[in-house]
Amino acid sequence: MEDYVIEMLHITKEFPGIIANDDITLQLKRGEIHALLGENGAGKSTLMSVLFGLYTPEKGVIKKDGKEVKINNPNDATDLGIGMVHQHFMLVDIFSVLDNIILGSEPSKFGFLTKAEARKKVLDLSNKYNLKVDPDAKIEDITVGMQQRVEILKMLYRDNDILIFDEPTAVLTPQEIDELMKIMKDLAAEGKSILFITHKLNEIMEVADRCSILRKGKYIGTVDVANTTKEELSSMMVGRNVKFAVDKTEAQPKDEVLKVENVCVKSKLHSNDSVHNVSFNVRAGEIVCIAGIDGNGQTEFVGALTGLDDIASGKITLCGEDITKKSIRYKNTHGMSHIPEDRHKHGLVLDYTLEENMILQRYFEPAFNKHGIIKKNEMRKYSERLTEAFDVRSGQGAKTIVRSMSGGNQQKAIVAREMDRNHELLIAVQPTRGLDVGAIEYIHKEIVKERDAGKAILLVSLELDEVMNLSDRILVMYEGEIVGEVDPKKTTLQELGLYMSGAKRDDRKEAK
Amino acid sequence: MLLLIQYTLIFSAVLILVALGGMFSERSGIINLGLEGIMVFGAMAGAMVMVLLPADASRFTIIVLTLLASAVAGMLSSLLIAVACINFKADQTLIGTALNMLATASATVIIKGFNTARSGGTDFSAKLDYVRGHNAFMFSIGKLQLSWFIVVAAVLLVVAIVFFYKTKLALRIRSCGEHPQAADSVGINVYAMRYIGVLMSGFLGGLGGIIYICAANSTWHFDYGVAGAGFLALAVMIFGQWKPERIAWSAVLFALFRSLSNVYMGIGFLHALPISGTVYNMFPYIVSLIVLAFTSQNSRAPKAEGIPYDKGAR
Amino acid sequence: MEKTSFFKRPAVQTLLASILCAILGIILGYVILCFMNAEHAAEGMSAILVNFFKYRIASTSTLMKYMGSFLVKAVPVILCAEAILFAYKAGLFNIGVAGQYTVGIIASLYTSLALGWNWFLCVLAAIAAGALWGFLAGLFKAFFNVNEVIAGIMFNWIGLYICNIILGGEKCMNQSKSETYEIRDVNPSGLLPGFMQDVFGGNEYMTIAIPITIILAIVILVVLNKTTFGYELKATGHNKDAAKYSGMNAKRNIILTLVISGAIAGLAAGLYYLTGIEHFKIASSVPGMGFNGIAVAFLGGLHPIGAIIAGLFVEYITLGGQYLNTNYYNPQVADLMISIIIYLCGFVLFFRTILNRPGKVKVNANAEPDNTAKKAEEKEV
Amino acid sequence: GSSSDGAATEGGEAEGSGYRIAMITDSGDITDMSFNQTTYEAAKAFSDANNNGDFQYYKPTEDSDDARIASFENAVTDGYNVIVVPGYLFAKMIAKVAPDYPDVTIIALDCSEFDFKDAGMETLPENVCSFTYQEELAGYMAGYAAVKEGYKKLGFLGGMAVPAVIRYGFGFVQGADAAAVEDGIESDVEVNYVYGGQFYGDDAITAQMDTWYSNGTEVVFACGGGIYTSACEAAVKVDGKVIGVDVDQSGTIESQYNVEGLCVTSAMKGLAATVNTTLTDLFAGDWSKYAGKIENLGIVSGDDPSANYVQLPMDTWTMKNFTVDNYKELVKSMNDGTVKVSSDTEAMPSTSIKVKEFDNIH
Ligand SMILES: Nc1ncnc2c1ncn2[C@@H]1O[C@H](COP(=O)(O)OP(=O)(O)OP(=O)(O)O)[C@@H](O)[C@H]1O
Ligand SMILES: Nc1ncnc2c1ncn2[C@@H]1O[C@H](COP(=O)(O)OP(=O)(O)OP(=O)(O)O)[C@@H](O)[C@H]1O
Ligand SMILES: [Mg+2]
Ligand SMILES: [Mg+2]
Repeated sequence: MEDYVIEMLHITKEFPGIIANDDITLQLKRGEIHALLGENGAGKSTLMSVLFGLYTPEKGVIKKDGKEVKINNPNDATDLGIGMVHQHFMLVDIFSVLDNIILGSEPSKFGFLTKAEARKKVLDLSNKYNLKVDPDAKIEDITVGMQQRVEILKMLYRDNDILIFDEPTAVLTPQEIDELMKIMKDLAAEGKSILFITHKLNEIMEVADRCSILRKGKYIGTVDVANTTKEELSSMMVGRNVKFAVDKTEAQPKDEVLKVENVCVKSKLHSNDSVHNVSFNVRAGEIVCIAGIDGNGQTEFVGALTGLDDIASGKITLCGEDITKKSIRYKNTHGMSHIPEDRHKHGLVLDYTLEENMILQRYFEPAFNKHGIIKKNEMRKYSERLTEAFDVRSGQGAKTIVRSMSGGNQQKAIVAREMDRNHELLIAVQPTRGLDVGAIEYIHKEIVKERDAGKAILLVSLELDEVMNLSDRILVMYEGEIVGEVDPKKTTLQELGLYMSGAKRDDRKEAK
Repeated sequence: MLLLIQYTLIFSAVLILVALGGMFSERSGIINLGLEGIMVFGAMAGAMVMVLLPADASRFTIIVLTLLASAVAGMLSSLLIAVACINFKADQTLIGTALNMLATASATVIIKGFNTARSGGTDFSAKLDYVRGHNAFMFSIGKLQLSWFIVVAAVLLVVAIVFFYKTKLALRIRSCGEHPQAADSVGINVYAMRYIGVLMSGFLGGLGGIIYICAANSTWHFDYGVAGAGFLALAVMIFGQWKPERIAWSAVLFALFRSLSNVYMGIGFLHALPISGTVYNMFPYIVSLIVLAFTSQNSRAPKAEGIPYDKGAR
Repeated sequence: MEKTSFFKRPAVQTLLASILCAILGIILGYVILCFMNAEHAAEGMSAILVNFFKYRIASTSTLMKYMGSFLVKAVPVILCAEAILFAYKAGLFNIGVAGQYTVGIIASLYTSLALGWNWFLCVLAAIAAGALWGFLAGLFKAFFNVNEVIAGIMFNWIGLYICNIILGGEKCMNQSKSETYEIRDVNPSGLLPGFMQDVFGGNEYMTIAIPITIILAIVILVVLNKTTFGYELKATGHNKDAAKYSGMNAKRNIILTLVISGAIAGLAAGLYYLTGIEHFKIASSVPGMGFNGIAVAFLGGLHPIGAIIAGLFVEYITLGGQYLNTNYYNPQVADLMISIIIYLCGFVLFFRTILNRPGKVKVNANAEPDNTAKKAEEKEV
Repeated sequence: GSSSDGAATEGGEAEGSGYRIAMITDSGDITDMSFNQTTYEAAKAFSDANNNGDFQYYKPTEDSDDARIASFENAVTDGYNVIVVPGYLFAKMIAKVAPDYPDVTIIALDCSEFDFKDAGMETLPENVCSFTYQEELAGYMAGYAAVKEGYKKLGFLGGMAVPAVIRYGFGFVQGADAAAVEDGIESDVEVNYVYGGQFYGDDAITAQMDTWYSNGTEVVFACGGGIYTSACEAAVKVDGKVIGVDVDQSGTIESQYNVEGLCVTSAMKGLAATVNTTLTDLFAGDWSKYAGKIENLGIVSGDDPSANYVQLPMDTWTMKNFTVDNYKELVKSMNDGTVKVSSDTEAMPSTSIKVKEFDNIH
């Protein structure tokens, strides 16, 4: 008999119109790191939500230490020592770190919070596992990486020993990922059992002991990571072989499309500039990437470039035209496409249908608008053409409310929209965040296609693999400044890391 | 001057309580536009108790029972919001508005029935006289006429502040107004918290109602509702940015201006100014708009307010 | 593309659910009547429901006259509802409709009574005044981030007091009667032109207000659903950030929405007061029309045409109250019934879910909380 | 109720008179403690006594002529043929319906000649009669009495500024002025004058009254329905006094506030009596006395003040310095024309005492 702490046997969970989990069996050994792999929408989050008591499955049993248990709500799960770091963090923005950690298991006397006690416990835990947090900081003021540490502390605070991590690394920087891997290993070494969801095979290869694979709601199998390869895992996951290296030829840069000169952006949080004197250019037919650790001004820079945020000083030229002071609408219609970082916040009107979202920046164009009336038929045709071309899958076709689509398909819809618009410059910010390898492969291919079609591409990514694989030139941003420019073919991850951490910088003369 | 203080105090008491009520409800995630209606129900129950208590009831009995009745009636009426908005995911705006209409209409019908029955068919007005009950609340310090209502409001304010910042329950309620999914994921019963928030608004709103109709009167015509006091409290709540201590001083500010519009004629130099009384009436609103213009840049309502919580497919 | 079955269409379901509310409300109303006086409850209920149709025996022309009054009186509440739902679609809760209606009264009566303008200009003035009031609230919202609800409430009261000052003045108000002068006497050209008065038993208040209301509702329907403007407004309403991202001018849209909403509210006042049916009296609280509009807008399922039906329904029951025998019931019972019906409307969503059991889209437990999400439900007009 | 109308009508006719009485309220409800209520109570009492209690009131859905006409036709459709309507607001309705319904008797209260002229009716049809009251006389008596009694700082708190209320108020000012002039104390006597804008008290009005009383006002003539509550509220705090209106309010006020002597006197008009006599005469077949007439009721007897349509209550007299005898003298001189009271409602009468006018509260 194996020593399983948790066994999920023949779990079936249906949502109206979809079977998210179809007879899935998952067994977690004590002290192991068990990876869960699957495409977007394969049912991983759902399975974990079942384990955590957020959903009740239609069929199947869950056993803890061989005994059958009923998990009807997160309280039950907590009582069984199950904790979960959710894919979308479950943190209250305006609460302090400490409040978030203790929420739901607050130490109290006569109903009054006794925070001193809690603070001590949290600080002890944070020291022990090297999870640095400031207990008094507000969640909305701290970085995503820090927020994740808070989520982990939440589990540890509750003395959980079965830890679920749902895509914890999707939002982390490489350094943070390394840290997390180490923490996970430490936790496992202490005897805690970990379920780990990720789309990144490297991570699985690095930390996981075993890996279970789901595809389209079905259980495919479980493998020992030591005896497998990335290729095998990915083909189990998508049912075919996936190429990891991006297929691309040497770039053939032509005319300058985007020219950025001395752009500065005022910070909303402190008195320094969040973007300082940034200058560079992007030519047609090349992919220029801004790399850097999250929070070094990339978001602010893109905001200034696209017009979402105010620019303090500097000049932006697009195809020879000064667009510094132009409106977003003007930029949109004069050659700029933008795949935004946050697809829910900016990229989509979640309550609009797919077709309505497809014309978000174009509804006023003559193609879709006659005397102020929207041409619904054109809209439908256009949307159907795009979704077909880019393989965007949705329940009710063009009429699907976007909110109900999976993240991967939502992203594909945005990519389709932005690529199809008339543009010279494509700004792609984290275009593959949270997507499965199949989808990533697809989007990378599309981006390269764009490049080869003679478009200028500005890629902003935190993902080092993506940066190295996709770009023709890499600019590294550190504390709001471009500190170096490297050629991906000549550099190493180590060198890139040095730039990104501020340990190394070029003394760039005013670039060309 | 004395009158100004007196009226400011009593109006503050009303606004503080009702706005705090609104705050707890919204902090739990339920927008409470029905404060006006809750006030009417609270006022009605309190006034009925004052009318019905025997002539020899002690002052203490009158005070306690009146407050109790108002609070309970407020809570019962707030259940109408809770059930619809929490269990049935009704639109909170609509339910609030409906409750306001419902309150005035049913108070009119109920009081008419009550009076008719009590008088044997000679009095069928929607009006209650509660002079004796009202007097029980009054006391004075020197020449300053005060009422126990003010004391009650002050105590409740302190309690609310302590509760809001120091207790486990308040932390949980607040989390439900910001991120109910997060609350749920740590085992907090979002529905229960929202019920508590709404019931607290009923409790405080009901008390605010009885204080409002007793502020300067010992007769109330229930067919006129509470003439917008609930909406004013809502404004105070937003003005106070959903925080109890800020609500307190916003309420005082509002009450001050409102009292000023009522008693400015007694203050020589103000009356001498060539300003129409109506202008004074407008004053609190204009001033607060201006203040709001400067302070609202970072103001933020509880993030999840107004959105019914659905646990997913459970 | 498969056609959605008739009963699955959102508009139909909303309609069915609203009807269900109305029926339930009437049943509850009956229970209340029974409670008050069981013996005459059936009689009372039928009095309310038969309403002015009691004149059918007397004469058709009387009946039609009351039909006319009924329509005339429903106009302002319907238009207020349109104003509210228009803003609501754009993500704004315009509680300021009450105030915009109030300044509409000021403008229409002042221009008509004091300035002696022609009705057309008076209506325009009312629209402009309402629009201005909406504009101010929009300004505070767009540029100072003042919550539109609080700005609306403030402007309601300011509007009320200004109204008391202006209309309370000697030019408009008959000082010895405490009500505004009769437009008919002072400035007949300030009255709205009649509309099918002969058909409606010579009802002098039957004016072009009626067709204008219907046309306006259709225009709103078209604007919201078919035009790029409506597309923009709704996008802004659902997700401000995405609207900004796509190049829409969020500030302009906020202001524009409230301006239009205010203009409709102003129009509501103009179209009512310029029939001469009612005089303005000094008021100590904001006219309830705007608030009733909220209720009617929701009762009508936030649909421009639904609002017409809902407005007529509410007005019908209101009018019904006066046919109750006052020896047994007081007329306010009708108000109680209406408020119950409106309360029940809150359960429309629930009724709809029942109608709609399979295939219902659920909000996800993992979905990020998103303030714009709340409007998801009434997506389809 | 529509279904039982037929039966009720017959029942009424079986009674013999053939008359069935109904009333329509003006903007207030029948519980307004003012003319609606008085009219209602009088008409109902009469019906109870003479018509098997066959009586109903109708409340228009809103304050408009259209709604009043609707109520009228509703009542007529229900079979009522004697309609009592209180308030000047009804003039327009009467102008509209009286010619169309010649068989329906309309008894109007407070509708003056001017109101009818305004409504486009030069003469009244046979089926209508109207009564107005010289409220200015009652107000005069109250003002005169108050000053004579020794009050120097007076207040007038009107309800809405409608003709009857204005007449009361202007009369009150004239009376106070006359008394002050007589006693040569013009410089000491002062009247604060305001309209509350509504017929019920609320916090704003109470606050206003508070400022008055706390600044020395001794007695306030609370003139309009339930508005007296605000005056009383403020008065009891500082031992101030009030004067009632329309009917003898001393009982109501003093029992409500439990303060003896709170109500100094009341300026009364004989609304109830008018309703009662008119209906009695109508039932007795004496309608011709009234048909088509507008009667302006005031003082009819110099010797018996209680026979007048405007008076102060003598049964509950509490004033000491101004005695019943003084009152009788006053009435006499008013009757014989020695004392003249202007009934103008356009402008505040000019006085030698100081009248301080305040902006309407609402
Ligand atoms: N509450 C819900 N209601 C309806 N369908 C849902 C719900 N939650 C998830 N689904 C659907 O169930 C399927 C599985 O979703 P799940 O979130 O488990 O996928 P996942 O494997 O976690 O994907 P990802 O890698 O993108 O996180 C998807 O098709 C999703 O659209
Ligand atoms: N049919 C559906 N009805 C309602 N909600 C749904 C449905 N399908 C998916 N969702 C919800 O939509 C969101 C996106 O779905 P899914 O979990 O598959 O994407 P994801 O990849 O996890 O999202 P992301 O990549 O943005 O983190 C989830 O919250 C999911 O539960
Ligand atoms: Mg997932
Ligand atoms: Mg994902």
